[in-house]
Amino acid sequence: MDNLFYAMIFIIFLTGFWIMLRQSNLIKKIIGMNIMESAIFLFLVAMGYVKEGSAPIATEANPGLAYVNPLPSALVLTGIVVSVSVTAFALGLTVRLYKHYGTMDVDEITRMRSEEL
Amino acid sequence: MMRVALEVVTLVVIGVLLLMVAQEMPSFGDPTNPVHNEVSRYYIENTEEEAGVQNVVAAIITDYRGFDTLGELTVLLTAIAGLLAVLRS
Amino acid sequence: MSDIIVRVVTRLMIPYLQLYGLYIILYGHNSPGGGFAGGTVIASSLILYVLAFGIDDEDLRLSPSVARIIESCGALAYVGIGLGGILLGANFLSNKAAGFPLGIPGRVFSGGTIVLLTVSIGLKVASTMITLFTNIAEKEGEDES
Amino acid sequence: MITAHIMPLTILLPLVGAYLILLVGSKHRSFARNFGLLTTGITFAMVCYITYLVSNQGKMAYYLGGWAPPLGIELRADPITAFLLLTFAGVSFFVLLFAYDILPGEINGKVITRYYALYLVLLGSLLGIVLSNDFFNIYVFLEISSIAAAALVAVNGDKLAMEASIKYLVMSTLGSGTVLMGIAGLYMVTGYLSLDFLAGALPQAYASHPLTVLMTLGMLTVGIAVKAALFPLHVWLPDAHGSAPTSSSAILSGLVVKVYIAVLLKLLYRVFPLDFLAALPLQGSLLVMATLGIFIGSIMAIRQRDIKKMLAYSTVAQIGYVFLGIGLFSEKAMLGAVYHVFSHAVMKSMLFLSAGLLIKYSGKRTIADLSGLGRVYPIPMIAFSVGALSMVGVPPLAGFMSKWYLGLGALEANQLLFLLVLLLSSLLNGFYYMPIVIGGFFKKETVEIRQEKIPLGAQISLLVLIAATFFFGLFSNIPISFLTPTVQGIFSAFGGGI
Amino acid sequence: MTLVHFLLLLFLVVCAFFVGRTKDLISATIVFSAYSLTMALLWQQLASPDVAITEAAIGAGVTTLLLFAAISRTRRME
Repeated sequence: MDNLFYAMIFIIFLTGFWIMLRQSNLIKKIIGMNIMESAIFLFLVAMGYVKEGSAPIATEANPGLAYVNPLPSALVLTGIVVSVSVTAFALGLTVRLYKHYGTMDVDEITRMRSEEL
Repeated sequence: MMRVALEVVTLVVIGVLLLMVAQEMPSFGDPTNPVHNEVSRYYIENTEEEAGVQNVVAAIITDYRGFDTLGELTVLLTAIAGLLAVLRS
Repeated sequence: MSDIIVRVVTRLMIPYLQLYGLYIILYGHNSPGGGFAGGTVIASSLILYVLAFGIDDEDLRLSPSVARIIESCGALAYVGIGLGGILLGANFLSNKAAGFPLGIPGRVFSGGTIVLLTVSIGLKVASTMITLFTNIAEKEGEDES
Repeated sequence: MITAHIMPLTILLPLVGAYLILLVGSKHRSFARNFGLLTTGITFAMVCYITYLVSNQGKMAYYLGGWAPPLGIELRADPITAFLLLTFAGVSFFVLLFAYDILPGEINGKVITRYYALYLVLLGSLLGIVLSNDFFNIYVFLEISSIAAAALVAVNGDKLAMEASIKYLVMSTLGSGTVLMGIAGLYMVTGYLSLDFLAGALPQAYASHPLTVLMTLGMLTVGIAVKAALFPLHVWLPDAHGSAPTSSSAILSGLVVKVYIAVLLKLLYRVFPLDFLAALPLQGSLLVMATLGIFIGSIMAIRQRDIKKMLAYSTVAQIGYVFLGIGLFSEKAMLGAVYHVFSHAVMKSMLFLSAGLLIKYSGKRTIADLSGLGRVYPIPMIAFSVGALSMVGVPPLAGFMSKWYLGLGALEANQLLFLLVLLLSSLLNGFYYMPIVIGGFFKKETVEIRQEKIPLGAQISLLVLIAATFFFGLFSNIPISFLTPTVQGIFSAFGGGI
Repeated sequence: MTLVHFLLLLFLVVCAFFVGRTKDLISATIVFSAYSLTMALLWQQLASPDVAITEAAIGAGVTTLLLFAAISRTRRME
């Protein structure tokens, strides 16, 4: 029953995946990407959790209690910055595409392109 | 319509598979999980002595795994260079 | 964007936000925080300033050339500190093994290279976030940097 | 001092070069051009030195920050790694040499310095992926490479290129998200991120959590297949590689797709034991997808009228060969796959570069309009022809040797069907490459051709690539004998293969 | 897994679904911001304050700002 936590993370992950794959609006795709990635980060942090554990900082120690695993937190910090970089770059591209095509809808852009050719 | 149905079916199948996997994963919050092995214990026990700081996570990102952080700074720089290249072209 | 309340509140808040950002960076190795979070807080205080006092005003913005220098120098400083490890006879990015003084855990200047690396990360992240925001938000990007 | 720290310095050099180019700013274009070329040149020299060291010592390891593997990040070089490094650094150096005078005519002058910075970052990340022995570090470099590659496609400012770029970015982020989920799953059941420790802990993890391990294997394979454009997941590739600037197309098609294959090689042969993989349907599905990719890629390439699109579809087919070699799980096929990574990198970058020159001088992108260009511009047309013949698999060229080893591997694995696949696909390759070669030399011009002098750097780089295609076809025993012991080691560790 | 965890996760799932359903990009962004803040809370609950602070600053702060900036330069409705 405790693993319901992971199950719900997978649901969030799949939702993000679905938004990213199926929504044709680019901004939506980008939000979906962020949702998907933060679900993965939550998965990483959740696997490092120890019941009633304390944060891996010496000053926050609770005598008698275990620390949670610090490594996933460190990985997630890296991952968050990576995902914000990808987001920024993708948004820049979206803004430029909007300027050229007047729409942010990928399907519409593809249609306009095939008409041009 | 067919396409939507196909997508929903695919998503549900993948979802059910993932839920089955979730059932089998090491249980949540259990201190005997394979993740809590000698590596994480080593970090927790030796950080103050080997890195001289109290926050273990900070020691990991800047000392034990500092190379990842260099990669991360490079990602930020790449994002800026790419964004400016795209916006200014 | 000419709301007086917004401007006054912004002017009141910004010093505290920046102080908080600095605190997060400098105490990141002893309490929760670090270069990324602190840099972002500082960046968001400056973004707030730009938002409240006019996004199209060139004088208010962090100048692109300054931002560019901070960004590159942040990354170069990181590499430079790492190369310091090699020069001192240990491996790249070494800390204790290269003989950097660790100090007493809990102080601001403890942890050898860790505090220096955190500061360089914080500077770089702050200027990067500002540049990303202004470039996406501004109307036309024509200035050559 | 250099010898001991050569591996991190090789990754750092292009990255630091990129930081410096960005620091100097976009007003100093000639600085960026010269400095970028110099940096890649030195990187190439350092990689040659790494290869020399590896050929003497066999293996090299470096602990970043002095922390040994389960704690810190390890860099590792063995003969296969060194061979891939040599391919990546060498090809990217010659592509940049080619671009020295060509690029300013192709993209907006304002973005040239950023183009060079992105190119160097991409090179650094490729070297990082190949050298790193830590799974999360590989992920970070994967992300750097996907942002830099997408930016290199879009840098043109052309709206087709931008559309291709965002598609590419979305697909490759989906791919790397899936890869990260796989890495997280592996970390969950083993508690390690270092490849060697993962491999050691995996059998026990499989015993206690079989489904989780299978899920991670599936996610990693699918994620890498998206990024490497394995057949049903290749949809982003033709647009991205077809609409990028010449030098970007060359490096993207020649190198970036291959680096993900390097990750797959690490995963399949270093982490997951072979006897474990053989029990799964992975081999069958890899082979089916590879075969389908070879045929459908070739058929799509035949139907294209735009030459760069045609070359891009040809990449889809050639990626199929590499996956075929990986999927056969035999010693010779593995050699063939690694050798094909190299020979395809050289051939495809040569094809894209010469096609770029021909497009520049004829002003047309369609295949029919390239007729007769060979008489006016012999060097690019000869380079194109050598690349095309090598793709088809004509004997003394490098492309023949990789197909030869793939064929031997198919024999070794008793999969005679795949010999037929190789022969048939060579025929298909001939169908779309030969008309261009013949037309280029023997047909009359259909368009007015500009008479211009080909820049010296472009000539040198094309000649070097032609020479490499001949050299590594005639003297393939040198790299093969360099690689064989490692490959044998991989297979003998698991009871001599399948 | 406690009740707090469950409720926060449920909220995350609802937010993610809502982002997929809505046509208005501004509200999608606001919901995403709420999603990020909830995520930060959940990370605090999982005893990773470093990640929580960073997510609150980067995920809920800067990413939302970037999204708003991009929407202000394009258009609001899908």
